[in-house]
Amino acid sequence: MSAPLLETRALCRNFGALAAARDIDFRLEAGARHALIGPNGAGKTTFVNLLTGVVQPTTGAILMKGRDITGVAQAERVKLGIARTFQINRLFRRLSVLENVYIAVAERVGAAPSMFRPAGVRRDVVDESMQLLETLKLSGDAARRISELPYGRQRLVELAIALALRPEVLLLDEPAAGVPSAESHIILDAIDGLPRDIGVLIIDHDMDLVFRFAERITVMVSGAVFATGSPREIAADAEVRAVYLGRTGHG
Amino acid sequence: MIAGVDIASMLLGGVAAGMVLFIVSVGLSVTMGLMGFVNLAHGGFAMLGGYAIALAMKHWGFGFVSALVFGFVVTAAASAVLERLLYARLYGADELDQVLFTIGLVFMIIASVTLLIGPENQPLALPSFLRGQINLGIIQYRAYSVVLIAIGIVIVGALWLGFERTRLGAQIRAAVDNRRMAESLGINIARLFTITFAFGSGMAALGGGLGAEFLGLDPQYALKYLVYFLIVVAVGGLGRVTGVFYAALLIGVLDFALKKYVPQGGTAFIYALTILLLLWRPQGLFGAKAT
Amino acid sequence: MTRWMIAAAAAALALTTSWAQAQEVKVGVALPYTGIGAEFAQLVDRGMELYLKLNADKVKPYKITLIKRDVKDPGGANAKIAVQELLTQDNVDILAGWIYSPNAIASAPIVSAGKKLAVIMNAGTAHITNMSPYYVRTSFSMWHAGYAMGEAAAKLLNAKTAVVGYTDFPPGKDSLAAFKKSFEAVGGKVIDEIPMGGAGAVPDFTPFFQRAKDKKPDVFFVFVPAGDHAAAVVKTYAALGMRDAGIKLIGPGDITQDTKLQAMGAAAVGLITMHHYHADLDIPENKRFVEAWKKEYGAATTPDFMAVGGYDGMAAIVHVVQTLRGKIDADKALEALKGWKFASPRGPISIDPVTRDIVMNEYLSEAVMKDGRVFQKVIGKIDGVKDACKEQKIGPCAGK
Amino acid sequence: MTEPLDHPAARALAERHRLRPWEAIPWLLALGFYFAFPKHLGFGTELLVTVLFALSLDLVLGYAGIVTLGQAAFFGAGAYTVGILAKQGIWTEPITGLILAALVAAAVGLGSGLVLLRTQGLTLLMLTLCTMALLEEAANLAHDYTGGFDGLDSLPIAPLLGRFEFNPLYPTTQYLYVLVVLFVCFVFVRTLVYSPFGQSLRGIRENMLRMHAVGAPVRGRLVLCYTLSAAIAGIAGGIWAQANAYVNLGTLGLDRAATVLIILVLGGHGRLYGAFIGAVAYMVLSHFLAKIYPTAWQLGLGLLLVVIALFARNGILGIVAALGRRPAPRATS
Repeated sequence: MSAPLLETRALCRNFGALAAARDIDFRLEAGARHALIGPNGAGKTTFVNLLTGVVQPTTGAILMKGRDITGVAQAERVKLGIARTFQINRLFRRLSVLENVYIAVAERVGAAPSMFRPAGVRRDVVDESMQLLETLKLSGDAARRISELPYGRQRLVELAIALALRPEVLLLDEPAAGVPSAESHIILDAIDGLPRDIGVLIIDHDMDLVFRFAERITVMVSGAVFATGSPREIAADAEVRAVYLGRTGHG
Repeated sequence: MIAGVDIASMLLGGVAAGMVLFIVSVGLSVTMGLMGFVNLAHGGFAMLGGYAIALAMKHWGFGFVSALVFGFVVTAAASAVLERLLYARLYGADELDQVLFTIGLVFMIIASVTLLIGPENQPLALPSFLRGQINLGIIQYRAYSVVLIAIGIVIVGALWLGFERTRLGAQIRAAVDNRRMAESLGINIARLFTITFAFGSGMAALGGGLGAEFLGLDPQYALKYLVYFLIVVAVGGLGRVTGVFYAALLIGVLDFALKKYVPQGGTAFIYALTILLLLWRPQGLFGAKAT
Repeated sequence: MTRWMIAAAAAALALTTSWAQAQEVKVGVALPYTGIGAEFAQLVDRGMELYLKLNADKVKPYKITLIKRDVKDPGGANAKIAVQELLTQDNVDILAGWIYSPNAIASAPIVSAGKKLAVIMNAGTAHITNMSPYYVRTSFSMWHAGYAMGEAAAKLLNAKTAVVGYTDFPPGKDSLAAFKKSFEAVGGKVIDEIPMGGAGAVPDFTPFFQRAKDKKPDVFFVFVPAGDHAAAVVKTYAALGMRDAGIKLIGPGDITQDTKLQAMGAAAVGLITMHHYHADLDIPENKRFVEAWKKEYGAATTPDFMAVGGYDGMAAIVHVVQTLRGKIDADKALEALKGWKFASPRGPISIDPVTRDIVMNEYLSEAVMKDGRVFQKVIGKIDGVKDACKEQKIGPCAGK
Repeated sequence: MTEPLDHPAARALAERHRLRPWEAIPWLLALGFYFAFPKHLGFGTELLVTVLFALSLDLVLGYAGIVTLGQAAFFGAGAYTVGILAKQGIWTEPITGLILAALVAAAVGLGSGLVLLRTQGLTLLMLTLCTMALLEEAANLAHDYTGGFDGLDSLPIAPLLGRFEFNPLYPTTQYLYVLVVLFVCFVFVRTLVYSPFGQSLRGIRENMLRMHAVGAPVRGRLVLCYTLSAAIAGIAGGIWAQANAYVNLGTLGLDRAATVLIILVLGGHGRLYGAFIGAVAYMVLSHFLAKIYPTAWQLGLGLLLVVIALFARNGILGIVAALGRRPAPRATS
């Protein structure tokens, strides 16, 4: 069997006395639709930060397709194909929607260091950005500043920026949080429409979304992996129900 | 041949200078930490307060202590009015707009004082019991420095108690650490800001008056020591009372020692020191770690 | 339409009246009216104005107009622009002012290019007058007091050792060099030299003075800019108990500037200074000068050496205007000033025809308490002192 | 489905770098000034140098969001490069002198940028300020080369192109020379900010965390931008030294760094022309108010700054932009 797309081995991270990640062994296969759930403070976002290189692990290793990337810098990991969205929108607020996506596309295709030609001359970058907005039904807002958009629309731009990087691994930190239910289907549709070979890890509290989306679920509690299995196995796991599902209920 | 007496005199002088830095800077640190407001007019309040104290003693027959109280109250009240009328409009604005506003305010303060009172230094005559020397057993030393150290210790103690043991202090600490959380706990942020701002300006006024013996008092005061105050705040960490205290003492003593033993370096040392400290601990020696 | 007519009428009127009326001489004044030098600018400015007011008769039949321009700071750049504009826009006939040496240094090429007489009324770095042939100085050079003091310290005060503390900028270094040169020439020894911060802001002098105290010299010679620096020096000297330790504080008169002296109070008593002027000088011209000053600007105010620099400078300008009959040519003006003599409040002064710098008396004074105020008692006097730096061609004073 | 480039947003992005007719106005005004006010060219030259200096700051502060109080370090580095080379008789040719000034300033920018640009906010502000202050102190101590507090005066600057002398009293050559250099630098900066690189700088300004997450080498970009800005500031300093035939410690001082910051914020940062508007507004006011009310001009200036900060937001050009844009719903943060 070939190496998984992304893998962690005995990953630990301490913040002072607090262990935010404890001995995490985790595998994300190519083409996976994987969900990560757990109560608030379970360490889910820290885990994403470890995977993307925002935070360095105290001990343990991260491997991508069998290659150790534990010490690889954040920007390099993006180039290797790891992209993420943020739990709270992190957008270029005073720039237009199109510019937001343009920046990401330009980084991916290597246009960003170009200093002496106008940005608009890179038609390929502009075209691709517009097409991406089109698929997310954002093209109507392309000229508007982020700060003028309602929060739900901003969430879509979060996703658009991550997709613009054409990742192999996509880490979605509560992608639908704050999105009105009338619009959340756009996000789900977009995720459904991703190329099959991308490995997707989604973190969410919305159990409807998780169970609709995920083919595999990992439950984290207090910085450690509590259980991993198919949605059916997780739903049937009495202990999981006790520590998590039973307590928070659906939604 | 550095004798114990030398070290004692160096420490006394440095700590006294540090106390002045602390008393002026603490308000700046708390307003910047609490409100995220870059208040470059802070030195202006120190200067205004110093003037109020000096004029009260010279023309209106106040004693030293009552003049200090007067300066504190007047400056705190004036700054509270400014805070409500003007500063409050810029909370949450671009920090560069805040810089522009407070620099403009400093210019106006300097120009007004120059026009109304004159460009010259305001002498602030200490009462006779604070002049001259005092015998500390091992060493004869400048009486005022010793008194200043005592005052500084009392102030830092009172501030510490105020911050740690009162409801208001707890609210301020909560708001420095997490403003949104504090708001959701029902703390009246606007009122807290006004009180803190006024109090910080009042402290600056005290510092202006108490420090006049060392730093003088003239319209340019508002700008010429600002860099020192900012250094103390940056090194101490935003919104940290104890941080500012230790930073002020550290800067005060090191500055004193370096000037005494290596005067040829001019002021370079203090800048070099600040650079090293901030590269080592970017959030300040006592600031919260960046997450 | 009407505006045009008024303008034309005014122009015509100006033409005819200038014909009939007095010849106007425009004097461009470059002083730091704002910023840290504002206080000094006011003193020089008042000195000039007072001379014009008291000597209105001597100006006639000519008319002297002062065009004042703020040079803002000691940085040089603003002074340069101010002088350039005074020359090219206002077409002044004579330039005057300069509190700070760097401003005079920065202005020198403009003054040379503009070919106008330029009267320096304060800036004291010795070699400035070498920098433009049109500079004439009515104030002082740091070497006047510093050099005289070195000799006096050894001979009159019987000092064997000295520590020098100075503000770390050109006049301070000049002062150090001058004092050291003459003090060591007559057998004294400078055992420590302490640069005490820049001129821009008054430092806390305690660490520097602590260092000086530890060295236990006979005298502690201090040069700092007059004003707030000086006030802080005297305060620190008293507070550190250096007098009780037997160390005499001496220096040029900057440390006992008249405007600050009374505020220093008892702390100033015992200071020994060498200078060309203080308000307590017992000279008839000075009595009249001080009296007129207090009448004009208030009893609580006092003139000082800066005010006298402005006053004497204006006297020199009036002399030039009279000698040249209101038609100012720079070279003729220089000729008129070379060797010019004047009975100044500071005693007899003249302009050295070779160096264009001032020649004057230096007074050794001690601050004492008299009638409840600090009084500067003259305890020694040296007549006709020249700038020793240029006399002995030391360093940059040697010229090119 | 429409072709992407037909979308107005795409067209706006594709065409935003095109020159607009009004962009000729500042240059026409600057030329007009030359003919209309031949007696004010000293002031005019200082004004143009200030615009150039403010432009260099706009690149780091307005576009990359680096709030610095140490920009005069590079101005001074350029000025002293020209000054020392000329005074020692090593190099007096003005145009190549400017290139050397730019290189030295860029080296200072690169060195300090590599060390300092890992920090942000107040810490970065204080670090840039202290670095500048250290340089100033170093220049003061290296008296033999820099002239210390006196500075270096009467610099022998060779005639421009071998023909045009720099006359200290009637600085016509200086004015036109500075104008041309400003134009060249402006074209450079303008090209830069409309390029993909400039776009990524805006991204860093708006959200550094996100730029990391899209794989941008943020530090490298910042250091590069800082270095380029330092080079332009160095040119400003170098040309200032040439135009005045003079350098002193003031070129490295906090006054200069703070003034240029005020000027840029007053005019409007991140807008290219803010440097022009701010410099003109500030310098004309301080120059002429100072003439009329030598002791009170500071009051008027302070009042202007306060009013602009309170009511304009993002400077004078902020007002213009706000008037130009249709009223948008106020964003809640």
